[in-house]
Amino acid sequence: MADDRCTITGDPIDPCELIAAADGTDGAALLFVGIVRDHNEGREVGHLDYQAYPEMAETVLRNIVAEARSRWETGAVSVIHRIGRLEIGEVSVAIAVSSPHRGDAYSASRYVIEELKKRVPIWKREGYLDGESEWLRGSTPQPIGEGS
Amino acid sequence: MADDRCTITGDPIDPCELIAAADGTDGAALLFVGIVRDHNEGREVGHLDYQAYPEMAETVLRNIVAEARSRWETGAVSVIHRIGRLEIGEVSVAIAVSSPHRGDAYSASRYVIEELKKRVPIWKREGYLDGESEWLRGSTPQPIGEGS
Amino acid sequence: MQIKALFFATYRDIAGADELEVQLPTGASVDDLVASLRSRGEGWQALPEKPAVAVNLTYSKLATALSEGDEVAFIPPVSGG
Amino acid sequence: MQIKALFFATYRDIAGADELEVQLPTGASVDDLVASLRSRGEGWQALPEKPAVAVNLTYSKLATALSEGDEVAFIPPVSGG
Repeated sequence: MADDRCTITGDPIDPCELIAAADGTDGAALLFVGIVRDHNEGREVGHLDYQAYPEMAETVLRNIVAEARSRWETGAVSVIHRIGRLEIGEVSVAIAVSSPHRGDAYSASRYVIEELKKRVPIWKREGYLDGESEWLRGSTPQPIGEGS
Repeated sequence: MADDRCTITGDPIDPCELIAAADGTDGAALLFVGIVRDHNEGREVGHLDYQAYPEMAETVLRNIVAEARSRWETGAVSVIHRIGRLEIGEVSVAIAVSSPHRGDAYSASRYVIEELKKRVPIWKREGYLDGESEWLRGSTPQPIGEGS
Repeated sequence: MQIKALFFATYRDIAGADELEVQLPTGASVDDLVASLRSRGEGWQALPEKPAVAVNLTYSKLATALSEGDEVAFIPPVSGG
Repeated sequence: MQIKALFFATYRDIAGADELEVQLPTGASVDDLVASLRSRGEGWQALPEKPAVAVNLTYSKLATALSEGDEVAFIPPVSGG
């Protein structure tokens, strides 16, 4: 089993650090990077505030990575999600997957980001340029799938 | 039209350099990295030699990127492929795609690597640990799709 | 028994606190905890009758029976990524 | 007319050179170029009768008519990535 890493952090994310984990065993590495956008649903965004339930977020991330591993052949999988205040252009999330097979790397990477958005207890409040701010309406997690 | 880049190079590739092109307009960036593996089809590989028809390879890469753009919404797309002698663990190819929509980033990235392997005039000779070397049997490109 | 209730994002705004210690009769379920909180007053009606919850870091059904010291997190719709 | 033929990978091994200048009658096609090369001797039989080719950087059919100065690249199965 490769050296997985699932982290919630208040520090800036360096996505390059994640890709460096790839080695000569796997032929493909895929890095997904989520970046704070300057707009959403027609409103101009000035910054974001992310809040998490950190202990649970890391646990759910580890579950998601384990599920991805059981479906596809992967080497190391690393997921980092930032919390706190983020400015436009900053990295909110980075997911690195290496694999002997590029198809598996794409599938596993996509699975992790989709499930992360559905299930990981993290919340985003958009701060708009007009001074207002609002928690985003997101996905309601279901008990099924978390083993209860 | 974003600032695309399609390059064949004899120099080592720094994949991080590519991902830095993403900005606050696009919410997702995806970086695919191909890495020289230490084995293939049951044989232990010591190094690879890549040869290209460079002018044409860059032209075909630009066609592929244009096709990806016409199918999916993408920001900047960068593709770098290395030629010459590569050791185990070195990066042979890197593809960076940014997009407002992560689904488009995954689809466009996958399209570029699959078409690259089918159509770009680059050849790989594996040098085995037993001292032998062999050009890999690859894909035969078809005139259709290149506009002739 | 004593239960620790955690609140995040919009639910934190409703609760006016990150966490609350709540006394419940032995054998109470998450449903009972929700009812107990919603009965605290006007503002608490904004907490859904059937919110997503995690008991001790795991998403759980509202029928889940609670034990002394359990940590119940109220999870508004998530929006990470 | 004079045509520049380029060879890569396994085809370079067959040709024994990166490129060759080939004289062909006006109006000759890529097919004629292939036939002309294959008639050069024993070793050239290893060049397929219907190889993939690119004329002036574009993958082209074997029936393509050539013009003075055209660059015809013989493209063995590719294996980039």
